Amino acid sequence: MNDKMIQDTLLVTPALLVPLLPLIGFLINGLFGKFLPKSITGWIAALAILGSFICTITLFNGTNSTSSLNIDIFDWIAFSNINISFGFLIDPLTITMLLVVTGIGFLIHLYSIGYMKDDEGYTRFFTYLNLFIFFMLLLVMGNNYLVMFIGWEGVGLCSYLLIGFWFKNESYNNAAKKAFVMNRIGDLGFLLGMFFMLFYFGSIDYSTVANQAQTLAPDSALLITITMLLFVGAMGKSAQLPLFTWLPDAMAGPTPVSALIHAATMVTAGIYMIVRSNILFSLAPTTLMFILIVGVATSVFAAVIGLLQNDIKKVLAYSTVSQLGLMFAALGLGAFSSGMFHVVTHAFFKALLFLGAGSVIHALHGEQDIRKMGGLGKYIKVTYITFLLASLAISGFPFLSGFFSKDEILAHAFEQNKTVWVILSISSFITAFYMFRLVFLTFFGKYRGTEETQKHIHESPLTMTLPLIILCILAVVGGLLGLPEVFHVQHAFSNYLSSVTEGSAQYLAHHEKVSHATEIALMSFAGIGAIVVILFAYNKYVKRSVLPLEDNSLTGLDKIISNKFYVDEIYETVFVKPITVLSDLFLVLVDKLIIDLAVNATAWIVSTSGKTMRLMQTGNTGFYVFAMVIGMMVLLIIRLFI
Amino acid sequence: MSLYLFLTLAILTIISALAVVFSKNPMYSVLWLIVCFFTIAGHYVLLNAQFLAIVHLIVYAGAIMVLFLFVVMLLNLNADTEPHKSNLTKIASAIAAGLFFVVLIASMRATELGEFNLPNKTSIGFVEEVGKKLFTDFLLPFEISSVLFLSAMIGSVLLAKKEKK
Amino acid sequence: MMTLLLLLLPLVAALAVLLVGNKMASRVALLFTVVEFGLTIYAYTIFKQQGPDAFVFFHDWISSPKISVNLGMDGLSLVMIGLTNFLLPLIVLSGFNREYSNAKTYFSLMLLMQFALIGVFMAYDGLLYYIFWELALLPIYFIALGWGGKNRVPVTLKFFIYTLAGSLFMLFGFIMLYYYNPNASFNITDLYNNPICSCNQGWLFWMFFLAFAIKIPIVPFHTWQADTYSESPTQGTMLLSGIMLKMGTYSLIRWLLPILPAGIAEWGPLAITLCVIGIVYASIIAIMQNDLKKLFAYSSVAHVGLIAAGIFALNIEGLQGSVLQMIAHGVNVVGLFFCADIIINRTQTANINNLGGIRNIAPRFNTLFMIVVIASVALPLTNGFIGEFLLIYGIFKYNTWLAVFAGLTIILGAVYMLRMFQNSMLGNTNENTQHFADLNWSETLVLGIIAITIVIMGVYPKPIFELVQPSLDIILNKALAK
Amino acid sequence: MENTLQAVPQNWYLVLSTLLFCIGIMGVLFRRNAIIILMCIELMLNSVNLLLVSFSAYSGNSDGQVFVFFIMVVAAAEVAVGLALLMSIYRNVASTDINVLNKLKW
Amino acid sequence: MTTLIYTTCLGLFCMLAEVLNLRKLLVPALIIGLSAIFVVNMQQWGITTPATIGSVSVSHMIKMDNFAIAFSGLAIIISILIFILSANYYKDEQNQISDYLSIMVFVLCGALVMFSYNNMAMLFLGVEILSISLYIMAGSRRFDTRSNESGMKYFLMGAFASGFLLFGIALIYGASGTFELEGISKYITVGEIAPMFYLGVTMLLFAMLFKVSAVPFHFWSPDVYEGAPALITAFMSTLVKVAAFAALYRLFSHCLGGTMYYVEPLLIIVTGATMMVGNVTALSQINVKRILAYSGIAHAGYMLLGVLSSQTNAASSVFFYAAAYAIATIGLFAIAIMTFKSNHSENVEAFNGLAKKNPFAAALISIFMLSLAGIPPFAGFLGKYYIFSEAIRNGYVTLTLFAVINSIIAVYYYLKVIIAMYSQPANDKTLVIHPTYMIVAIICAIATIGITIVPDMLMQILK
Repeated sequence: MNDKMIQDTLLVTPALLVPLLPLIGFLINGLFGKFLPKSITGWIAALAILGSFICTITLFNGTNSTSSLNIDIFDWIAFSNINISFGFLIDPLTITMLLVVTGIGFLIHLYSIGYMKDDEGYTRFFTYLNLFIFFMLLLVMGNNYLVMFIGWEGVGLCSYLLIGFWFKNESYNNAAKKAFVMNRIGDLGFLLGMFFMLFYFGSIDYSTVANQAQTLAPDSALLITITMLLFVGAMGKSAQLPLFTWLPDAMAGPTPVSALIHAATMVTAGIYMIVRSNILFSLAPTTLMFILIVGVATSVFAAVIGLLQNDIKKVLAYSTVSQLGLMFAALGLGAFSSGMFHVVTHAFFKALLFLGAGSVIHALHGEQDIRKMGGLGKYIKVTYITFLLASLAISGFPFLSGFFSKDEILAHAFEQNKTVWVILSISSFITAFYMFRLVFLTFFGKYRGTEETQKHIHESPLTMTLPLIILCILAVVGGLLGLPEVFHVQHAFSNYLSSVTEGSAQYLAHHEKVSHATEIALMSFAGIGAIVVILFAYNKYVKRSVLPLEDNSLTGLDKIISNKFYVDEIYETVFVKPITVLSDLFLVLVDKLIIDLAVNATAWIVSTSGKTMRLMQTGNTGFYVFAMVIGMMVLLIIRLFI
Repeated sequence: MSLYLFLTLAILTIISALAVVFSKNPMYSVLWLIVCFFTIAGHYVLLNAQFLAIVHLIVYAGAIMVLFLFVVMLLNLNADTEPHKSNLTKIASAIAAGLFFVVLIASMRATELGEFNLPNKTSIGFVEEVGKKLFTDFLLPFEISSVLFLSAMIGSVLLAKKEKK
Repeated sequence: MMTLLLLLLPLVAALAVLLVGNKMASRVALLFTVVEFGLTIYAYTIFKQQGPDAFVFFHDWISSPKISVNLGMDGLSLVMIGLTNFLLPLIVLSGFNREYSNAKTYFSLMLLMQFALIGVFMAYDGLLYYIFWELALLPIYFIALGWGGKNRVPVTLKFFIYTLAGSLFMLFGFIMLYYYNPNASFNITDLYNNPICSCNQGWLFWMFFLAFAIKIPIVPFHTWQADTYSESPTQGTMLLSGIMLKMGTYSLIRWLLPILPAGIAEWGPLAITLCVIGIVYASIIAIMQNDLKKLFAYSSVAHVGLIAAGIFALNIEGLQGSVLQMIAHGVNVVGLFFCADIIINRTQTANINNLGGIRNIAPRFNTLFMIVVIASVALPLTNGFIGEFLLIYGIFKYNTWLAVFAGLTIILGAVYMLRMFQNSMLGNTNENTQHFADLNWSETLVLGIIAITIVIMGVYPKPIFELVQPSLDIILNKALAK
Repeated sequence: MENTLQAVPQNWYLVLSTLLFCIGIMGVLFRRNAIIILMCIELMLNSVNLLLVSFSAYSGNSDGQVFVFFIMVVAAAEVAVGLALLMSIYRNVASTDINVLNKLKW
Repeated sequence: MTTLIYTTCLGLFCMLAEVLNLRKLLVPALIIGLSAIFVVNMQQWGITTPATIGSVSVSHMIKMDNFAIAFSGLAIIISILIFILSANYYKDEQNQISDYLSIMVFVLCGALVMFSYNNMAMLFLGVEILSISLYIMAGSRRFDTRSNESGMKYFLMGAFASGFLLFGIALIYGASGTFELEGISKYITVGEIAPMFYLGVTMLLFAMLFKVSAVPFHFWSPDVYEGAPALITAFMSTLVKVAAFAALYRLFSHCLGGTMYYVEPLLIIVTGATMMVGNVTALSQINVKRILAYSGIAHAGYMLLGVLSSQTNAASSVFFYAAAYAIATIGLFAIAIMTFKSNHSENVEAFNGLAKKNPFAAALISIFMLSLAGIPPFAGFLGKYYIFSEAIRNGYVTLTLFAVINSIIAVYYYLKVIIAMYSQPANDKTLVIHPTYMIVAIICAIATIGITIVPDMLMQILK
C-alpha cells in the first residue's frame, strides 16, 4: 500500500462525513425538533454544516490539484449489465464546490439563527436548510450523473419547500410550485441525456462517459444530443432563458434561502454540471455555441429587467439570472475554469448582497420595496458598508473579486468573438447601474417610509452581521484566488482546477491569447466603465433624487420591462392555459363523452334490447304458438334452402 | 276401388278437420271432430289395422269426445261465447299453417319410399299380432303408461275437485 | 409446505375473523396479517438459501381437461407476495379507530382478498391462476358494495362487469392455449415451451391483453376506475390500487410476454403506444381534478400506464423497473389513499378547493403526507424514482420519442401532485379544516411505516433486483424468442 | 280391400297426414277457445297416428300400430288433465278464452 | 330398471298415504325412500345386465348405462332436496300433500325414463309422464289465477310440442322402420337416408328444444315459471331442465349422432339465439322467478353447446354443468321462497336489505348467484369452463366467444339481487327462514363449493 492509498483511505471518513453531518442534523431536527428547545435546533443545524466545512477543509488539505478520490459506497441500481453505484468523487472541482457550499452554507445558517429568530417555523427552517445542504453536497460529490441527479432533484425539492416556507400565503406557494415544475422540465432533459449516455456509453460514470465520448467523432449528432439535453437540465436549474422565470418568483422564500439557494449554490449547479462534463461539451462545439448564445442573451435580458425592479430582492434575483448568464457565456466560450471562478466570487458577493438585503428587510420589519426605503445607511452601518462593497464587487469595481472574474470572462470573449464581448460589457454596465440604483435608493437620501417604522430601524444582531462581515472580506479579496497572469502570478484557481479542465482543452478551438497589453486595456475599460456608470447612477438617484415611478404610471418600453417582458403571461397563455383547457377537454370530451359513452352505450344497447325483447313475451299463448311455428319454419327454410 | 275409397275418405277427413277449425260453435266443432275420427278409423281399416280402428273409435269417439262434449255442455259454451280473433290474425295463421305445410312437404319432396312389396304378413293389424307385440316388446311402455294414468288421474281430481277456498 | 401455509393462512384468518365477532375483528385480522408478513420474511430467508425449488407444490386437481394445483414462488412471485403481505397489515391497521357496520365481514373480506391475491401470484397453472384472478374480484366487489359511498351501486356494477368482461376473454384465451398445447395442460412451463403458430398469437394476444388492460387499467379501458376508487371505502381502494392493479401488470410479465412472443411482436407497439398515451392523458386529466380520490385515481392510471409501457418495452431495464415500480406504486398509492381517507374522514369533503391550511394544525400528518407525495412524484432517494428511471430508460431503449413523451409524466406528475398538496394542505384553514386533528397512533404507524419503506426502497433497491433477476431473464428470453 | 296398399301410393298418406297435421296447427293458431285448441291438438295427434299406421302397414311392421296405442293413452291423459285445468280456470275467470290468460307477461 | 320400479312404488305409496293417514310421516318416508333408491341406483354402476321384467327382456326399451345412472342419481338428489323443502311449503295444505308429492314422484319417474330410454316410445312416454304431471303441478294452486294461467299455458304449448315430437318420431319410424335407438343409429350409418328422416330428426329436435326451452320455443318458460308455485318452479328449473337436457343429449350421443352434420347449423343458430335472448331479456326483469326463467333459458343455451359437442363425449361436461346449475338453483329457491313469503312479493325488492336482516342467508344467495353467473371459485364456473372447453375442442370457437360475451351480460342480472341485498335499506318485514330451508341452502352451498374442490368426483363418472 503506497502512501497515496493510505492517504486516500484516511480521507474516506471525512468525505463521508461531509454529506452525513447535514443529514444527521436534518434527522435530529426533523424527528425530534419538536422536543428540543427552539434555540438549540438552529445551532445543531449550523454546527452540522460547520462540521461538514471542517471535513471539507481536511479534504482540501489532504488532496492537491491532481488528486482525485473515488469512493464507491454501494451498488445502487445494479442488475444485468446496468451498474450504477452510489459513490463519491473527490477532486478539485468537487472540493471547490464543497468549500463554497459548506462555507457559505455555514455562514448563512449562522445568519439565519438571528434572522429567523421570531419565526414560528424556526426548527422547520433549519431542518429544510440542512436537507438542502445534504442534497447539494450529494450533487457536487457524486461520482456519476445519477448521484448528481439525486442532489439535483433533491435541491429542487428543498427549494420548493423553502420558497413556500410561509405556506399560508397562496402566491408563495404558487412560486414554489412554479420553481419545482420549471426545474422538472429541465430535469427531464437531464434524464434523457443520461439515458443517451447509459445507452450509448453503457455507463454514466463521469470518467467512463468522458472516455467513451472521446472515441466519438467531435460534434457528432449523439454528442450534440447528449450535451443539449444536459444543457436543458442546466437551463432549468440555473434559470436561463427561457426557463428563468421561476427564480425571481423564488424570492418569496426567506431571505437566507434566497442567498444560499437562489444565489450562491443551487442555481450554480448547472454550471457545475457542465464543467463536470467539460470534455463532453468541448467535443460538441455546436452545443457550446448554443450555450454561449443562451448565456449572453440571458445576461442582457435579465439585466434589462433588473433596471426597473423595485423589490430589493427582485433586483438581486434578476442580477443573479444575469450573472448566471455571464457564467454560461464563459462556459460557452470554453472557459470552464473562468466560469467556475465567477461562480465562486459570485457566491461571495451575491450571498452577501442577499444577506444584506435580508438585514435591511429585517430592520424594516419586512418592507421590501426600495421606493419606501432610503437613507438607511445612517441606521444600519454594518449592513450598509458590506452591501456597498458587495455592490462594487458585482459591478466590477477594480480589484474587487467580481472585477477579476468578470474580466477573465470578458477577455475570453474578446479573444473569440468581439460581438459577444460588446454585449457582455453592456450587460455588465447595466448591472453596475441597477445595482447602484438599488444602493442609492436604499441607503442614500432620506427615509421614505412611515415614521412609525423609522423608530424601529435597528442594526441586526451579531449572528447576522458576522456572516456579513466575513462574506464582505471574501467578496473583497476573493479575486486574489484568480489573479490573472498579467500580474505575473500563476492563476491559482485555474491551476487548481487544471486537472479537471485540461482534458477538454485539446478539443476546444484554439484562439490567439490576447496580449497582456490588450488585457490591461480591457481591464481598464471595464473598470473605468463601471465607475462611470456608478457615477451616472449617483447623479440620477442621489443628486437628482429621481424616484422610480409607481407601477401603473409606467408607459411604453418601461412598462414592458417592468413587467418582465410579459414572459410569465406568455407562458400562461401558451402552456398553462392550454393544458388546463386540454385537461377539461380530455375529461369531459374524451373520457366522459367518447370512452365512457362508448362503454355506457354498449350497456345501454344491451339493456334496451332487453327491454325490447321482453315485449316479445306478450303473455298471449296464441302469439307464442305463432312465434314457435314461424321459428320452426324459418329454421327449416334455413336448413333446407339456404 | 280402394283408391276411390281412400280419396273419398281423405277428402272427408280434410273437410271435417277444417270444419272443426272453422265452426263457430264449439259444439259443432266437437261433432265435426267425431266425424273426422270416424273417417280416420276408415283409413285404419283400409290399412288393415282393424283392431286399431276399433280401439280408435272406442277411445276417441267413445271416451275422449264424450269428455269434450261433456265439458262443452257443462260450461254451456256456444257460438256467442266464442271470442273472435281479429281477421289479421286469422289470415296470418292460415298463411302460416299453409306455408308450414308447404315447407314440410318440400322437405320431404324427394322421399321415395322405395320399391313397395306387399307385406308377406297381412295380419299385422289383427288383435293377436298387436297384442303379442304389446305384451312382449312393448311391455315396459305398457306398464309405464300406467304411471301416466295414475298421475293424470290424481291430477284431474286435484284440479277439478270442487272445494271451498 | 411453506407455500401452502402462506396461501392458506389468510383463508383461515378470514374464517377466524368471521367467528370472533365485530369488536375483535380488526385486531384479529391485524394479528393474522402480521403473522403472515412474518412468514413471508421467513420464506424470503428460505428462498435466499434454497432458491425457488423450496416452494414447489404440485397436486393433481382435475384430470381432464388437466388442471393441477401447481403453486410455487420464484423471485417475482415472492416479491409480489411480499408486497401483498406487507400492505395488508397496513390496510387493516388503517381501518382501526373507524366504525364499520358489520366489521367482521369487512375484515374477513379483506383477508379473503389477500388469499386470492397470493393465489394469483403463486399459481403456476393457467386455470388455477385464472380462478384466483376472478376470486380476487369478489371480495373487493362486496367491500365496495357494502361499505362504499352513496353512488356505489352503478359504479361498482360497472367495475365488476367491466373487469369480468376482460377476464372472460382471458378464460377463452386460456382454453385456446390449452388446445394449442400438445401436452394438453395449463402448466406454465408447458405453456412457455409451446410454440403457438404466430398466426394465432395475434388475436390470442388481445384476449389476454383486454383482461389485463382493463384491470391495470390502460387508457382507454380506464373509465371504471376513477369512480370506483372514489366510491369504495378506503381499504377497498387501497386493495384495488395497491395490489389488485398489480395483478394486471404482474400477469403481463408472467403470462403474456413469455407465452405469446409473436403476438407481442405484432401488437406490442400498439400496446406500448396506448400505454404512453395513457400516461400523458391521465396526467393531464389529473391536473384539473378537484376530487382527492379521483385525482389519485388518474395519477394511478398514469403510473401504471408507465409500468405497463415498461413491460412492453421488452428489455430488462423496463422489466426490472416495472417490478420495482409495482412495489413502489403499491406502497405509495396506499399511502396516498390513506391520507385522502384521513382528510375526507375529518373534513367530510374530498374537494381540494374546500380544503386548505391543514399543514398549520397537523404537522405530523403534513410531513408524512409530504413524503408520500414526493415519492409519487418520483424524487430520487424515494422508491418512486428508481422505478420510473428504469421504466423510462426501458422505453427509451425501445423508442426514444416514446420515452420523451412518457417522460412528461415527471413534469405533469409534479404539477398535479403539488397542486393537490398546495390546495389541500397549504394556505389558510377554513371551516372545513379548522378542527383537523393530527394523526392518532395507528394512523401515524401506518404512514410512518410507509414513509420508512419509501426511503429504504429508494436508497437500497438491490435486494429486489437480485430477487427477480433470474425470473425476468427467463421471461425475457421467451419473450424475445419469436 | 286387400289391395289398398297397392292402389294408394304411400306418399299420399304422408301428404294426407301432413295436411291434417297442418290443419291442426292452423286450428291452434286460429282459435282462442281453449277447448277447440285442445281439439285441434287431438287432430294433430291423430294425424300422427294415421301416419304411423300407414308406415306400419306399408312396411309390414306392427311396431307403429303399437305405438299408436301409446299415443292414444297419452292423448286420453292429456285431455283429462287439460279439461280439468280448463274447469278450474273457468271457475275462476268464467271464460275459456286463452287471451284472458295474459296476466303473466314481459 | 330397479330404480324406476322402486320410484314408481314410492309414488304409489304417496298416493296411498292419504288413505292410510300417514301424512305426517310422508315427507320423512319419502326422503328415506329416495335415499335408499339413490343407493340402489348407484349400486347398478357398471353392471351391464340387460333390464328385464320377469322373464321378458326390456333392454331394447331401457338401458341403465352409466349415463343414465349418473343422471338418475343427480335427479334423485335434486328431488330429495325439493322434498325436504316441500314439508314446510305445503304445511297449510295437509289434505292435498300426498297428491302433490305423489305427482312429484311421478315427475321423477318420467325423468328417470328420459335418462335411460332406449326406444322412442320410452322417450315419448317419459316426456309425457314428466310433462303431464308438471301441467298439473303448475296449475295446482287452483284458486290462484296466475297458477291457472301458468298451468294452462304450459299445457297447451306442451301438448302442441308433443305433436311435433310424435310427428318427428313417426317420420323417423317411417324412414328407418324402427323405434329403437340402436336400430335408428344403424339406419343412419348404413346406406342412404331418406329426406323424410331428416325432417323427422328436425321435428324431434324442435320438440326437445321446446322442453329445454330454447329459443324460439322458450316462450312458455318465463310465464310458467312465474305463475307456478315457487316450489314447483324450483322443481321445473332444476329436475325438469336436467331431464330434458339429458334426454336431448342422449338422443344425439346414442342415436342421432350421425345426423349431427345436418342439424348443426340449426343448433348453432338456436344456441346463439337462446343464450342471447335469455340473457338480454333477463336484464330488464324485476320478478326473481322470471329472472331465473330467463337465466334458465340462457343456461339452456350454454348446455346446448354441450349437446353440439356430443360427439366427443361431452357427457361429463354437460353432467357437471347440469349439476352445478341445479344445485345452485335449488339453494337459491330455498331462501327465495321464504323471502317471497315474508314479503308477499316475488320481485327483486323482496331481497332489499337481506344482508342486514340475515347476513348468512344473503351470503348463501350470493354464492348461488355467483355460481350461476359462472364466477370462480364456485361450481358454475367450472361447469362453464368444461362446456366452453368441449365446444372449443369441437371447433365452435366463434360460438364460444359469443357465449363468453353473453356470460358477461348475464352478470348484470345476477348482481341485481346481490345489490338489492347488500346496498338497499331493509324493509320492516320480518324474515323467518325455516330450518329445513336453511339446511337445504347450506347443503347446496357446500356442494357448490365442494364440487369445485373435487370436480373429478363428478367428472370421472362419465368418462
